[in-house]
Amino acid sequence: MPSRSIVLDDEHDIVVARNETRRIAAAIGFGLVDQTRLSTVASELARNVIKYGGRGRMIAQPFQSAAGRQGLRLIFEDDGPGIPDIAAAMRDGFSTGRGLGKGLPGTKRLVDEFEIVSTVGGGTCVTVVRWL
Amino acid sequence: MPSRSIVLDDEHDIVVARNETRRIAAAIGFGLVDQTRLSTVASELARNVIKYGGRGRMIAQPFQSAAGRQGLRLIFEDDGPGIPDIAAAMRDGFSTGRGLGKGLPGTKRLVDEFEIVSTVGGGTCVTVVRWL
Amino acid sequence: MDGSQRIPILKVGRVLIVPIQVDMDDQTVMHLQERILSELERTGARGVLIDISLLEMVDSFIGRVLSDIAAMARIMDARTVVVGMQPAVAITLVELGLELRGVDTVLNVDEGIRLLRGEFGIDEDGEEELSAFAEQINRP
Amino acid sequence: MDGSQRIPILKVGRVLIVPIQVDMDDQTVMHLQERILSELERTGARGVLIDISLLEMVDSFIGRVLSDIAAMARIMDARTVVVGMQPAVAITLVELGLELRGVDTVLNVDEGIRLLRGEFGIDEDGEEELSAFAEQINRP
Ligand SMILES: Nc1ncnc2c1ncn2[C@@H]1O[C@H](COP(=O)(O)OP(=O)(O)O)[C@@H](O)[C@H]1O
Ligand SMILES: Nc1ncnc2c1ncn2[C@@H]1O[C@H](COP(=O)(O)OP(=O)(O)O)[C@@H](O)[C@H]1O
Repeated sequence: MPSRSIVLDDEHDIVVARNETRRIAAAIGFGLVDQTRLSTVASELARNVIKYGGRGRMIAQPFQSAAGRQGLRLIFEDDGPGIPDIAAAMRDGFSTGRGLGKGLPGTKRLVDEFEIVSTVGGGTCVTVVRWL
Repeated sequence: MPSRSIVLDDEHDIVVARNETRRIAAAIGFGLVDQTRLSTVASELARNVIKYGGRGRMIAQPFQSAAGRQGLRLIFEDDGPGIPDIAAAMRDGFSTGRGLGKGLPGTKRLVDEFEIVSTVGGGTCVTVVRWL
Repeated sequence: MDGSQRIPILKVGRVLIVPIQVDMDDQTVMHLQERILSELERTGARGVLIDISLLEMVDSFIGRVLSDIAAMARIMDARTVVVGMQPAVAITLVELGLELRGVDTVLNVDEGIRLLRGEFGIDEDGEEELSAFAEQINRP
Repeated sequence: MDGSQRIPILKVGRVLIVPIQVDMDDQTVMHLQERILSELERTGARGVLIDISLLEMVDSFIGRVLSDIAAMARIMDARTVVVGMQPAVAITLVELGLELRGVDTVLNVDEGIRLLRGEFGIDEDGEEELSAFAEQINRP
């Protein structure tokens, strides 16, 4: 299945991102709970792109491991201000907005792999993987 | 509200213990999710009494803290063989039966306070508290 | 644009019933919160029943708004019940680390109404209206 | 004593429907598992729909049996859907540390049937029978 890139420009794109993620997850064969986990992750991280990064995009990438295992990779990138202290941002309850501070630590619990790369002034990229 | 003691003799008493716990929790004013948490705790720990301790009892004790805060204390005691290695027993997935090993660590996550006292040959007592 | 989708708020007896039937963007969620609170004020309703059975996902944003609605409703002496939360949604919410503090959740509108009735002594009139409404909901 | 309560297992089309209407003790749970598996074998059903809407609690014992039923059913080429899990039950299960691996959970019998239909190409006859059954369930 091909990758799909979704522009994250304004709040409505959060809805598009989570719906597309659910559709792709279902097409790959993820069960209902995993579909819900993945679309929730998309909603949280797409919101962060718009709220903190200004704008950016999501890439949804179905893929297979060398061993033939099916997975879904979601990549969220922006050219925003970046995160000065990633360890702090990953802490439950930490928010510089008026958020609950559950977005980053919470989505990490919902996926099998979680990577965040961010440079101050250079933007942020969060990559997550869930295996089928 | 008075304490209530329930004899744990056979499998059916597990059902009695969890239903009584729910009833008492509701009477104290716990919400639906807390009622469910507490009756699940009762079911898990009453089953341990019967499965590992042989027989024993549960005491459900509504009480108030010095500061006037309402809580429910549940005590599960047996005179069974006791637990040789409590740290091991508290680990997720550890079971000497054919259980999932979620009973002790799982119920600990469902309550605010959790205490376990056990001596080999002298029985086991687990006390939990959830605050309103 | 004020492009927020319109979610109906029905007053039945002394309960506000909010059937969420669309996938809400953040703005719609915020507007809904404001509207529920002003309806509570205007009508003096004692209960809020939010039906989320058609929501495929509740993220931390929507979850927080549900908690906020419940907290503010309580200040106005009203109880909030969320009905129809998909099990997959409940599972995901807990894994995400949310608690929905102060919100009771039950399976369907019937149970929600029964819960609200148990909590308040809803007046006879309201009770009849509510029963009729529950019937109607069950036979679409 | 074999004092286990009797839970009905209905065969509707190619689906076994198991409405759990009592608070089950452990023995009843074990018997139910055995009976579902032997019914699957006997009838060649392709789906199992377990309605737990009346269960006020699912502990690790019942949770494991549900997972086991799903795993064994899958070996017999049948899918399992658990319907009607109370949100409070789902929340507690996750906090307890259970995952219900291999079990899909949806809100009600209708959705469960829709899911099973989407998964298999259930035969026309079965589909009609199932629709009729769903109607009946909704209008008790
Ligand atoms: N894409 C991003 N760009 C810049 N900062 C971010 C980004 N994503 C997250 N952050 C920072 O990390 C913090 C924690 O994020 P999160 O856990 O999602 O909680 P919340 O969104 O509720 O604040 C945010 O408050 C923000 O400071
Ligand atoms: N009341 C008890 N008496 C003796 N041993 C116990 C008791 N409760 C628990 N244990 C021991 O602790 C282990 C872990 O218990 P638990 O976490 O409830 O998992 P499980 O019941 O699935 O084995 C049990 O397998 C048993 O060895």
